[in-house]
Amino acid sequence: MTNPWTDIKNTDLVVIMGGNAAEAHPCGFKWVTEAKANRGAKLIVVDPRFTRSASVADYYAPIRQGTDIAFLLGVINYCIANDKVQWDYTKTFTNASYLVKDGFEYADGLFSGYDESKRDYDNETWEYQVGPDGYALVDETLQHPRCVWNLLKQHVAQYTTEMVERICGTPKDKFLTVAQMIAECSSPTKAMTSMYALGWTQHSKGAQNIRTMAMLQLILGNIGIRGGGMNALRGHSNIQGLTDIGLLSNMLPGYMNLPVDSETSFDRYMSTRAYKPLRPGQTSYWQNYRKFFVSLMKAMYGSAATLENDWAYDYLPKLDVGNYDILRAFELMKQGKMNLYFCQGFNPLQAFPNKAKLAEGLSKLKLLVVMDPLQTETARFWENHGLYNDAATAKIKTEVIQFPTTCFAEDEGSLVNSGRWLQWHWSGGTPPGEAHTDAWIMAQIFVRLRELYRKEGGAFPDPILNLNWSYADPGEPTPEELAKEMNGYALADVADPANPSRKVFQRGKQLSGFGDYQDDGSTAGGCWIFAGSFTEAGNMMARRDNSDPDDTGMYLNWSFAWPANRRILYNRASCDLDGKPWDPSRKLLEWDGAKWSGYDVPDIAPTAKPRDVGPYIMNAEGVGRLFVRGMMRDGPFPTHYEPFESPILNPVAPKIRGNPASRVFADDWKQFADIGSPAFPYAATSYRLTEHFHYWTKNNHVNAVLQPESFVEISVELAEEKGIVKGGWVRVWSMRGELFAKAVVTKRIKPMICDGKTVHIVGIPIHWGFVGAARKGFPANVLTPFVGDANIETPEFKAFMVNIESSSGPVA
Amino acid sequence: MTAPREHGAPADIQSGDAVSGTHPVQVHRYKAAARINHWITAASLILLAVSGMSLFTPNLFFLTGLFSGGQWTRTIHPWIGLVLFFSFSLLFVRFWRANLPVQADRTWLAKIGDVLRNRDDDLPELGKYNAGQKFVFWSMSALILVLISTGIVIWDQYFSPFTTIEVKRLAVLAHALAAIFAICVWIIHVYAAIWVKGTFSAMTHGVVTGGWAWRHHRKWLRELVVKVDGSKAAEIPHPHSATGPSSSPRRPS
Amino acid sequence: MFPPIPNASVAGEASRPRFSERDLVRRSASEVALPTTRLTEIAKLIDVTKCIGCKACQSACLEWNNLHEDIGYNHGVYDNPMDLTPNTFTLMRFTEWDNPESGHLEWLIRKDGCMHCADPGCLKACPSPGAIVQYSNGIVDFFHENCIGCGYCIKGCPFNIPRISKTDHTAYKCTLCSDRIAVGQGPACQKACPTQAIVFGTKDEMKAWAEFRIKDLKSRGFEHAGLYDPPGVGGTHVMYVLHHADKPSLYAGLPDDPSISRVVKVWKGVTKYFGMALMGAAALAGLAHYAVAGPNKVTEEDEDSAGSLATGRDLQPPRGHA
Amino acid sequence: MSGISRRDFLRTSSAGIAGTTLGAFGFTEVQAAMVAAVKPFHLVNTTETRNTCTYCSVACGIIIYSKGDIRKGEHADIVHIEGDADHPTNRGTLCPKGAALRDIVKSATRLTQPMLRKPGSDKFVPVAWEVALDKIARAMKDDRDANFIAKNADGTTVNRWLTTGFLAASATTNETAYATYKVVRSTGILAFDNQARV
Repeated sequence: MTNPWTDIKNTDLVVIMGGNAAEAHPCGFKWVTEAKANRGAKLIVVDPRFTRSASVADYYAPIRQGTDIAFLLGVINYCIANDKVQWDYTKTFTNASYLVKDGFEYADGLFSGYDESKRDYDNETWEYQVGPDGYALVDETLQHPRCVWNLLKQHVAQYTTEMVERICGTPKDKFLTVAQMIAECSSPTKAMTSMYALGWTQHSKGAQNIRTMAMLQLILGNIGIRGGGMNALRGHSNIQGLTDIGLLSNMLPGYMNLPVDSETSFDRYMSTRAYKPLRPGQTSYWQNYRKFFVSLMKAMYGSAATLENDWAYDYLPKLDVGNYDILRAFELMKQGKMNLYFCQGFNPLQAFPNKAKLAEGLSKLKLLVVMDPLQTETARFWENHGLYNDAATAKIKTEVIQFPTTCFAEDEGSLVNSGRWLQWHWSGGTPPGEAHTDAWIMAQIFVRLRELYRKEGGAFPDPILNLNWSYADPGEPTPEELAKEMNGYALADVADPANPSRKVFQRGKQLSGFGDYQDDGSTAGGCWIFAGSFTEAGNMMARRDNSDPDDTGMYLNWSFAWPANRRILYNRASCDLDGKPWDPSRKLLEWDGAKWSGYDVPDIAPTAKPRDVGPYIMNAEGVGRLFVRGMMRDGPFPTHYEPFESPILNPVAPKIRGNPASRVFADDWKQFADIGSPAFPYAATSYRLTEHFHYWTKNNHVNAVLQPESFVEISVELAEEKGIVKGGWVRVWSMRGELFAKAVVTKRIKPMICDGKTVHIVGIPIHWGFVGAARKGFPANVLTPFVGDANIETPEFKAFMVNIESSSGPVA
Repeated sequence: MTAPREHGAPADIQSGDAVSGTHPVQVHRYKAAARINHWITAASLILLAVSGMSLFTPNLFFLTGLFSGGQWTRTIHPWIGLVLFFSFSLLFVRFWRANLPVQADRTWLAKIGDVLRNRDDDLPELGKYNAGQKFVFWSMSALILVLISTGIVIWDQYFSPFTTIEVKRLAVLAHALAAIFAICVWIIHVYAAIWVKGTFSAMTHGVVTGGWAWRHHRKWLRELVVKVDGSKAAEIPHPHSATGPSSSPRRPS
Repeated sequence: MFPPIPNASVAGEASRPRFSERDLVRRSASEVALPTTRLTEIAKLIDVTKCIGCKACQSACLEWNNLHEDIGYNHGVYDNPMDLTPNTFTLMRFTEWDNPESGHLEWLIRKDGCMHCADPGCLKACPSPGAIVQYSNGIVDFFHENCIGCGYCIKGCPFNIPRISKTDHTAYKCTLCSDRIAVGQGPACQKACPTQAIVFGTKDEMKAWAEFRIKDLKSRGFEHAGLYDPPGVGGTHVMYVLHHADKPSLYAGLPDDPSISRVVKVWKGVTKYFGMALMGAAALAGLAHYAVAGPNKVTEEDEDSAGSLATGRDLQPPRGHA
Repeated sequence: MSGISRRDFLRTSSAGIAGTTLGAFGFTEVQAAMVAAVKPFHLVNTTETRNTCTYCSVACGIIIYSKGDIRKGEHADIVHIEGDADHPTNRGTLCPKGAALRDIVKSATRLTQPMLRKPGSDKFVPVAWEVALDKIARAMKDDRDANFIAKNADGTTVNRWLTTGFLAASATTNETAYATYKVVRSTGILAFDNQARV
């Protein structure tokens, strides 16, 4: 989230699209009801189903899953056509005026530079025109035919109301009502917030779904302001934190990334990370990359990371492919190329697509290690549960070790919420039986492994032997030790560059913020964006002062928010070019002639003059990007692609199937239903219910009572067509598997007309499995396709094709 | 239960009804089985009245103490109800013929004033039962039918799913009213037995004196005597015979 | 937002119940001495228009009251369990309604449970002294040690709320978390409610809050929005804000104009007196008659006549044949 | 952070957001002897601990009530979990999952001892921590030594290990995540992922 949960109360319009906040985030949704009750705010829900969010919405519009980009580009088109643009914001705070290279073009669903054999682009032309001074060329008048604004206009022109209806199945009048309500927020005094979640991410073009709304929010001037923003409602209590700390195949902590094979040396690696400003006088914060990187390597490898060995650059593994995400990992498993696998509080057999393929992969492992507070299907993938899990137990040679871990109530530390708040919590209960914390388990494994390498030597032992593990008890680092290390600390006395006699800080002291980070090895810091969370002043994450001057919803003294305790990202954009708030009634910051001050921590240097520095300092341009250059694999502009399994051909690019830049493994192609296949005529989508959390709460008796048994949701029309009765059993099957469930026949789902064809929706909640308190059932992933988003490989759980029939139920 | 009678025998003579002895005459009115049946019915009716009334009005809730508390009272009341129902059903089968109304009942009712004033002289000769007794018999039959059916409806422990709350409300009201009337009828029944001397022995020993029969049920007595004269000797109970009919009386000492 | 009630204190002193038997205004099948000072009337306000049907209230109720509900089945709807039970004091009821005026589908979700009537039908019907009580703050509570499980409360309730447990054979329903309210907390369901569709306070505060909500709803085109505080039962201490207050029954059969059934009133009222009177009269009539007319005795003549009839000597013709 | 200082804080801050007048309630004071009627408040004399809901990323503040104080080294048995009214985001509210947190902590399917499933076996058997941990370390070393890629075909140093993968939790603390990160990265594992996408 760019904004905190509590800020949603400041909005005028909430758009819930690609999510279902009322059901998935009820307590955060409270702030939507507050905005409605106190500001007269409106709520729009756009979803294939009339959800619980829709039940309290002012307006609901149906949409076929997987067509959000068409819908939103349609809205952008509407705003441009009707002059509903926050012009000052768009001209000064976005790259609308930037000129794009002449080679760049879009035609028939493809951008320039596509290579079908690689399913990838050569994005060399997706760049700005750069002048002799090395700065990007711009045309403030927006007249130049190659300026981003005109290219965008041209790009969205085809997404007319008719085209939107044809693709999305959203009736024209409903789309127009939504477009009008959104367009109103182009006024500087009107704010709109976007609340989304997996409904946008779990598509083969998930990242572009979100980008499209971000673009819309930019031209409406809604980023950086109170009541605005792009609010990703993260699904798990600390998934934000794990992403921040870079527990991903291609990441380093703080959104730095791992080197790739071509980056043969540290200098080569840094050469692509100079982040020189693209406009005169602009701040480009990533210019500090080296400081963050060196400090990380000092935290990781201590004295073993030196200037001489490029700060142990070679200790880092290099990537030969984009990333080793979950899909690739299980593909490798299936190919028998994976021997050991660890699942820490994770249930992939339920959570990843195509259960049959997952089970096959797990069966080829030598050793599977599961650490979890609860029983999981993954740990028991070898157990035969008839139809529910028809494993050939005796044939499965995988050895499985299952460790009991503590849960939230029994451990101490910090979690990062959607609003980037790092909240510390304390242990309130004694762990059951022999359960241990995950940190203890990891430490125990590490000290044993290190000991083996110390004794026996072996393949490149250096990073293991030299890993900085200087904890009081190497067998169990304390949360405090680890938190302090992530914050960063001084390895040497550091003098103030301005006045060398004055020490900025002393050896061994905690750093006060990432501004203190050095690139000469004098500071160590495990996660630069967390700098400031645990300073000499103490544990900032443990702060619990809920005072909120003037009820802005910022709560600056409650816990700590990264970066730098900032509550709203890009908050400088809440003011006009001269530093005055766009909406005085919603003041966040203000330039008082000498400095920025207000209710939040400024996103730029407190003394940076308004007209000198743009608000988007993490971009070399200093502005928001309507045109994203080469930074996304599937194009600098979003464009509509059908899901890989779809009821119709792509109306805007009939030749293109799915996302042309998505990676698809050979065997998985064979398991896709053909476009419009009569064998799989119904458009399915999977989702969560408010009574359950993923595959955890089926272990909870109370939640099992509230939603005891698996079901699928279909329209009254489809039920009649297929002779399915409310509460009766149905069988649902796809190219990859089948499930049995009860039928919830509802008016809340209605068939839609897409490209002249009636499309029926089948809704499939994901929560059931073969362990736990709830009734045995099938997880949705027995059906889902094994393909991910072109940029980050998020599986396409939200749009696939199935067939359905009335059934007598599972005969196990 | 009535024994097969030869063709044309009066309806109000039941198996075991017989005259024995000469002076004093003894008339066998109820044989043991009928008496046991009656007393089971009587006992359950009394228990039901007590437990029922304890739940009917707070002033009598203390009576639940007799059944070791409200929970137990609530639990056993319906079971006793079943006992009453089946036990009374037997009585019904025994007595319904003898309680069929006849012409004389009208005359008797017309002279109800004399009855109450104990002026029996010019009342019609009656069969085994007078109209009053018949009223008790038939009203009890009807009320018990109402009580059992409404009782089942409000027996939540087993039958709550089968009726709506509205029906249950009507049932509980009907049950209460029927119970009230049943208790009144019972009072009349008991009082009559106290008022009309010589009645109790009918239900204690099964025997009434000839005089009692002569006074209150002369027609019935005559029928019995006629039966004695005009039928097989075997049926004449002999006061001195050791092997008389099952209901052979003890001689008053 | 209606400001949250501060976290509870766990210190022994602070958490001593602040009302008790002394504050009873009604006690089933018995009389109570009315308290000299009455407690502030409290109420729970359920704003159906803010409710997202998440069942947090159900969950919190089960947790706080340590209730163990059975795991059921899916019956083709979101409701679960399908009805209130001795362990489910509160239940979300879902209704899909096509609004003929707007042409829009509306998903009406109502939290069902005890309404804590000012004139409680359950208490009126209860035969067991002290099994059901009403405090002067409006809470209607069941005392299980006094409950005999007769189910009269079910017949008395205009909202069909109480349920009899098959295990201990006593009646159960929402207590309004009297144990929490007694220490200045709100009920568990209200504390949990994510959108604060459930708020709790004095009845006056709740009515004022409802007004504030109804204004907002009318501004959004729900011209029939209103407060559900049915006078037929003297008002309730659980009230609803409805978008369609003109049609309460839309919300899974919420009674349009609830009151204690006339049948129950007759049963618990006139019948009781009439019955006792009638029975008494019957007994008295007997006594009186005995006193006046005296016993009806069998005379010696009767015996002789019987004797001669039996021996056939007496040939006196049957009376009436003469 | 001791329960006491949190209590003090709760008082002060909750004073800031005075809610219904119910706190005062105009209740008649009653003798302890008279209170038999109302069920006793079952959180009396429990230990409170501030924590955060383990489910979604709204990160609702919760208070864990336990018999026994773990900070005093006592055995702490969790009796109840409820929303923290002082938390800016949830204001004491919880969703149907959060409201039932106690039952996930106490779930019948909670794991309490290390288990091992042998190849081809149809059951888990208990195993000692020491044994299991040694087994894992050994398996890791053998696999890493056998399959570690120090240089790629072009002779570039790549130092990667592709035959072992690690999935990190989504509900562990940052501190656990960081410890995990250090261990996994130092081995050269690339198939390293978290639950961000699912």
